[in-house]
Amino acid sequence: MAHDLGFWTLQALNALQLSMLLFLLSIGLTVIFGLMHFVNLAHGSLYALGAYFAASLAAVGGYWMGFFLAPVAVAGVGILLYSGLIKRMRKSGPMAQVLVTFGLIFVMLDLTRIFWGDLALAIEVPALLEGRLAFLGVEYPTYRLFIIALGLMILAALAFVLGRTQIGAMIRAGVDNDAMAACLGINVERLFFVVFCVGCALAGLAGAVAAPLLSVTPDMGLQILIPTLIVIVIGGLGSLKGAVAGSLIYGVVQTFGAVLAPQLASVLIYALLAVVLVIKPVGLFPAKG
Amino acid sequence: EDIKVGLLLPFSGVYAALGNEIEAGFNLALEQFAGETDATFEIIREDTEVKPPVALGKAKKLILQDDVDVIAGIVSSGVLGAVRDMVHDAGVPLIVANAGNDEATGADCSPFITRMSFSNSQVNRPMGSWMHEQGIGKVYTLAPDYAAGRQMIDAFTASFTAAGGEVVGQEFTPFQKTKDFGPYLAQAKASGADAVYVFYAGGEAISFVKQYDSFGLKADLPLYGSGFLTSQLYVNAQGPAAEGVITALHYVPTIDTPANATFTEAFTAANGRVPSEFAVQGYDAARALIEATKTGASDRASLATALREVKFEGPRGTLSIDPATNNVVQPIYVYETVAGENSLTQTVLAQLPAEADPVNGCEMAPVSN
Amino acid sequence: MLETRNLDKSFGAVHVTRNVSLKLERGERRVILGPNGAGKTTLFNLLVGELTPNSGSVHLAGADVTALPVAKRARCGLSRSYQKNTLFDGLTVEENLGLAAAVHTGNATKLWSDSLVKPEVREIVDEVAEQVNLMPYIHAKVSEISYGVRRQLEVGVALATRPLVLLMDEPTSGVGPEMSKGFHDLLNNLPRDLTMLIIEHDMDLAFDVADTITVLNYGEVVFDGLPDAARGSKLLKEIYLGSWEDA
Amino acid sequence: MLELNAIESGYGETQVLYGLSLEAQAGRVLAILGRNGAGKSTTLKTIMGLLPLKSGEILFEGKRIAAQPFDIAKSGIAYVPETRDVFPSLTVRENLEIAAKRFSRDGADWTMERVLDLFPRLGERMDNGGTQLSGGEQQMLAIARGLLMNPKLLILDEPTEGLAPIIVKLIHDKLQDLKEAGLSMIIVEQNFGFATSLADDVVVVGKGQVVWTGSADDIKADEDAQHTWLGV
Amino acid sequence: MFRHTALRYTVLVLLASAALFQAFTAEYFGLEILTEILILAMLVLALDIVAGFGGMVSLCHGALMGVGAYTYAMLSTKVGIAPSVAMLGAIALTGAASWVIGAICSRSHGIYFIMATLAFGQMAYSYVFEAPAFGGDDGLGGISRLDLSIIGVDLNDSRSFALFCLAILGAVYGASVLILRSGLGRSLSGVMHNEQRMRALGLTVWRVKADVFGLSGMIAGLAGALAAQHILYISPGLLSWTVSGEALVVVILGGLGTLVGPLVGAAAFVMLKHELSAVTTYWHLVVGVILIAVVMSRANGIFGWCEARWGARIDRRLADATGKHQPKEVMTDA
Ligand SMILES: Nc1ncnc2c1ncn2[C@@H]1O[C@H](COP(=O)(O)OP(=O)(O)OP(=O)(O)O)[C@@H](O)[C@H]1O
Ligand SMILES: Nc1ncnc2c1ncn2[C@@H]1O[C@H](COP(=O)(O)OP(=O)(O)OP(=O)(O)O)[C@@H](O)[C@H]1O
Ligand SMILES: [Mg+2]
Ligand SMILES: [Mg+2]
Repeated sequence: MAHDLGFWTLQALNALQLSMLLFLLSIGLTVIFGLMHFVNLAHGSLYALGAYFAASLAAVGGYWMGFFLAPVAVAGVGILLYSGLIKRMRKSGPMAQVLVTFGLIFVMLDLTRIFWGDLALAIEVPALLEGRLAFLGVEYPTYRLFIIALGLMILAALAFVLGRTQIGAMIRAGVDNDAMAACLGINVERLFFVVFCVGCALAGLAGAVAAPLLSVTPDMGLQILIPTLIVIVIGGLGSLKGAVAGSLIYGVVQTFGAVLAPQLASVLIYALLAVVLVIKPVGLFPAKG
Repeated sequence: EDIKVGLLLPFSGVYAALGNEIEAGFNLALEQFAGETDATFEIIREDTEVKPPVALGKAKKLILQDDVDVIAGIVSSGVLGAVRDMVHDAGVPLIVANAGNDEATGADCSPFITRMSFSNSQVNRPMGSWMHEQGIGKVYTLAPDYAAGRQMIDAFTASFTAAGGEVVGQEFTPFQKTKDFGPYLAQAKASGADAVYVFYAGGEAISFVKQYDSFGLKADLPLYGSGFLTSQLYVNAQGPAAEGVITALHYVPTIDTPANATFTEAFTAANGRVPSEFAVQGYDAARALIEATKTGASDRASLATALREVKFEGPRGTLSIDPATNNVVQPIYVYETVAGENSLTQTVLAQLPAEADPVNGCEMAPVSN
Repeated sequence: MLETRNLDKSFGAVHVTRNVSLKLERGERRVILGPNGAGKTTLFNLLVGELTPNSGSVHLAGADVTALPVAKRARCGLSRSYQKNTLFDGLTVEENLGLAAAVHTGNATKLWSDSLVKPEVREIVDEVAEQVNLMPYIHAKVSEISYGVRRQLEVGVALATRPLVLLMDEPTSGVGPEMSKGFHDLLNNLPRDLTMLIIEHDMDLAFDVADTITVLNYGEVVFDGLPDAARGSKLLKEIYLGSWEDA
Repeated sequence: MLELNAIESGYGETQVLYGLSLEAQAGRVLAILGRNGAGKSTTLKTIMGLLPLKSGEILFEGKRIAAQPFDIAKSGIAYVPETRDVFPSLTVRENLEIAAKRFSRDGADWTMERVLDLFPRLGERMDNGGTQLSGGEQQMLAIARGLLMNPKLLILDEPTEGLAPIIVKLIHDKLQDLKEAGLSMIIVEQNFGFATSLADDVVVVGKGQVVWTGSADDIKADEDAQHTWLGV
Repeated sequence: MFRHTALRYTVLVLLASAALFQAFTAEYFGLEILTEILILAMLVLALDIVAGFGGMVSLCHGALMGVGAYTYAMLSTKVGIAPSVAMLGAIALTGAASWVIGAICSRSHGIYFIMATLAFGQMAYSYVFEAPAFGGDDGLGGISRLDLSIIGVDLNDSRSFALFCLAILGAVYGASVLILRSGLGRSLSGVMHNEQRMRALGLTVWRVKADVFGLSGMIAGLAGALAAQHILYISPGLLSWTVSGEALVVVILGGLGTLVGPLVGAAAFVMLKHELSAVTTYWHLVVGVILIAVVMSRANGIFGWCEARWGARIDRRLADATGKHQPKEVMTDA
């Protein structure tokens, strides 16, 4: 099939859009890991929760209410999780943490089923973002452009906060060496708590943003978990750069794989993961320290 | 006489919503028609979790421990494939209330398995010739990459090309792993087709229809498909994106017959939502069972025989069982999803005549033992 | 027995060993001295293959082993102890020694027999346990023994591979004076044909066991000679004491 | 200023300090000496709250010291660890700033300018990453970071380790200046001469206990003690 | 390294007697559950060998079991090889595949190892799912059981099949103990405790990891071949990562690195699942809560908890009785 430039532009935008959605998800997970060395498998469930909150809130007060409040609500759940479970698990080994959050997946999956039922829900795209924009010579759905923009904004904001501000420096110091950071008067525990909540809020935001695009189903969290893990493992756990790189790689491989090698589409990304881990057993851009 | 019925449905997992819908229809029919027969029914429900091994275990339990007279249900074709030999060998009649794989009433048919739902090719085949009649010459097809997806599309492709149409592109997307159809939609757009024909169901259907609309494809490239795409169960989640999508299915809630009016009214009253094709499948499965018991059948063998001879007027029109395959014979409705008063509704564009599936290698032995 | 030629290693911009050439005869006992960060441990890592040099080569018993991985070099008879304990913490002293002996006797990958009950393994375990005074703790887990005892085990594990060349990185650091003395006796009782390279901060011990002394400073060999010469060396004093005193 | 009374501490199961007591007086420099593994760094880590205090008490300015490292730091103790612990993903400027901005209280002596005055080399390396520094520069950075916290008490663990003699001399001179300016310090050193020429008071730690106490001049004169406790 | 303690022997004997009792007295459905437990037990033994004794936490053991099941099914139904040979083929092929996976993943640790194994498992899953030759999503039926009529056993009888699986589980357990107690097993525990030192001692670490992973894979393949014969129908779901995840949960619930614990875990998990799923469709919720509770209790699973409570006491009593005392450690401080 011969394709024109517009086709490839469209696919590039698709890849970017998928990458940004994954980035929103993986960044929370990777920041939590980087700071707390805590693998939160329930991150996907928080994403699903965000989508459900957004759907319920949107039904009451429209899309933007869901968009702004769902992350807050998920952060609230994060607070509960942190004070109930995570805080106590901080000092246990990674295996225990993986299992507790694995258990949480089951619990949260069934809780969403109990509260919201098995039927798929959906949110309408807000009027403001309906339709398409002509862009680089193609027409592209405004909402998808919004996701790309939002992803880039969050990326910029995080890069700014983590890279340029005092707080960012403190967080990175905590990532590098939490004991020494504490010796400089930084309350690393509180920072962890805040970061965990922010990570949860980002998961919730990803859910709220994905909801109008996809359908909201109880298992959406479980389904997104593996791609998210692949993203951060390819990129290297705990680094912003890794999350960006991983998301972009995943988005590009998935999108262009679907177009160029459809038979291999579902195997391709796993093959890539395996290859990356064989060549670089700790991912492409692992956090130092 | 007391008849033990095993209801084998997914109540958890991806198809939990379908299981609940079928069960609701099943119970409704028991309520409405139980008076017509002397038999009484004891229902034992088991959750398949949409996992074939689990379902097989549950089927074994129903057959060997609970000693049921008849089993109804089964949503996924994989599960049907798994329990097929078990029910066949045990001689337990099975009323299939959803799973549509062609083999179940083809090469793998059994005198004990009666399908009251549909077969994959049955709902797609008529659409091929119908679409060509509407003047559509070139079609791009999309479906998830699994057996049912391929069967649905193959049936459509066969009749569409037989009628003189051309399939200009065909893609199968990774099943249950594709959340983003953007890449495929760009392909479809670039393919030069007049229309797109798809099969998607459940969550994938919602995502697909919404994304199709958001890319602005609907205007230039009308969307057609197997009716599960805009099933009543999901169509409201799709919202305005579903307007104008034309699909074909064995049931639409807006079929204008008295039988359907009674059914939709009763179902809506009982469940607070308009019934979907899954509800009607459950409803008719129970109805078929009741019809069979009316003949006096009460044990496994007699029920199996009686089930094959059921014929009644239901919400979807006149239903009968094709003795050659044990598949239901039913009319197919082409409908367009349109905006209703406060939710989406359907306009039936055409009722295509009931047609029995080809035998597909089915060698039906008479009910023995 | 062990020879390095112009070993050079840098981490990024940090040049850690510069052109280090050493030559150990069979049975020679050489002590390496040098301030912290002089590159002594790095030299060990280069010798056993845990680091690869930027340039230069390592020769063991005449053969160039620079390209061989750690495990292969170890099987050629090169064994080391670590500056920071590198033991099998959850296992007993006996099992720690047994693992080393099993690898040496080729029992480590046998599927049909337990390595620890093999007579040849038992013999080594018992002998080494005796040598490094570990008999009283033989069934204790590493996590249950004190730091000093662990330091002895650290050397014991290295010995249990029955090496031709033994590299010991600060074997007495963290070992109390009494144990230090015991260690001294141990060294003197080891077979004379065992070639040894020892990093040591304990001067008494260093001068006592050393046949020869090498002083590293900033990755460079700044002294190579006999203990007596070293003892009188102003350079060595300066490296250890710093130079502000002259001011 | 800082008083340790019979403290016991260690790492998990392994106890390292067995009833160690010492006192650092305001305006003076205390040197803690001892062999490798004697427990000197462990003492400092315990002071900083990095290791749990199993028994005994630590008093800072007469009051029980806080439990958490960040509270201890806020109460006016700066710590320069033996491993330097420069943050690798922060630039030199950020490394300094996260210490500076948090402790710019009234009457604070140490500002960025003063610190850069003290170590001009750091000024030339402001935008280098933490790992792109030479060992000496890292040590300077760690000390500068400590100073920027405007501490009442500065704790230095082996400040000369791995440093070129010329830098050792530089640091020696600077610390001498600080001492003369009245800053209280605790210094742990392997380098006997360095420590004794800087310190007023000396304690020697052996096997997790104080085995010798006296003035710097005393120990310089006492070759026996040097030999017994330090192996010099 | 694995050791039998008094508690472990006791639990083993109890488990074996319970299984035998069940096998001889249970009705059809009870036998089904027993067989399910026995097959899951083999899988979790395989997983415990690598995860509990080698630190290689694998998320591809479900897929390995699936490879065994599919190999058996394909060889016996499509190729037409005798079931016994097909079974050997399944074991060999799965072993070879997992040896390769083990070798490739040997450089990764922790979460990276988990993800690397996951990648291989998912590749197999996706491939089988989409390959029409393997029946795709719908799976494969028409599988027959091993023919043991020569020795007068009809495996199509549920009771015989359950007993057959029990015998095989016994053999697998024995083999696992032998593996762990061999030189290779000791080296494995050395690698788990300190990989760097093992390498410095001269051990080719990746080979040991790959060998053990391969052996574990052979057990998983055997479990798969039996699962195919048990259900007589296989579907790609068998290879899905959730099966591996579930196996891991069973190992941890039972007690990682205790070999006996996972057996207890398998029995507890299957029975719990059947009891709960009969009561509520939200049984995952209950399992999740139990999992969280067990992990938060900081015990090493159910069995680990028992060992912590009674293990030492029973051992001491036994030691007193036999007069064999281990020298008590004298704590000296450096
Ligand atoms: N992986 C590494 N990356 C960068 N620099 C390193 C690395 N390993 C060691 N160095 C540096 O190389 C230098 C030499 O280190 P080495 O460990 O060889 O010193 P040493 O002589 O053994 O010192 P000590 O007596 O303290 O053990 C040190 O300055 C150290 O910081
Ligand atoms: N993380 C740790 N875990 C267990 N034991 C440790 C740890 N760190 C140090 N130790 C032990 O604690 C004891 C005291 O260590 P510490 O670091 O306080 O010694 P030090 O006096 O500072 O010695 P050096 O002069 O070598 O720095 C040593 O025996 C050491 O082995
Ligand atoms: Mg060293
Ligand atoms: Mg120290």
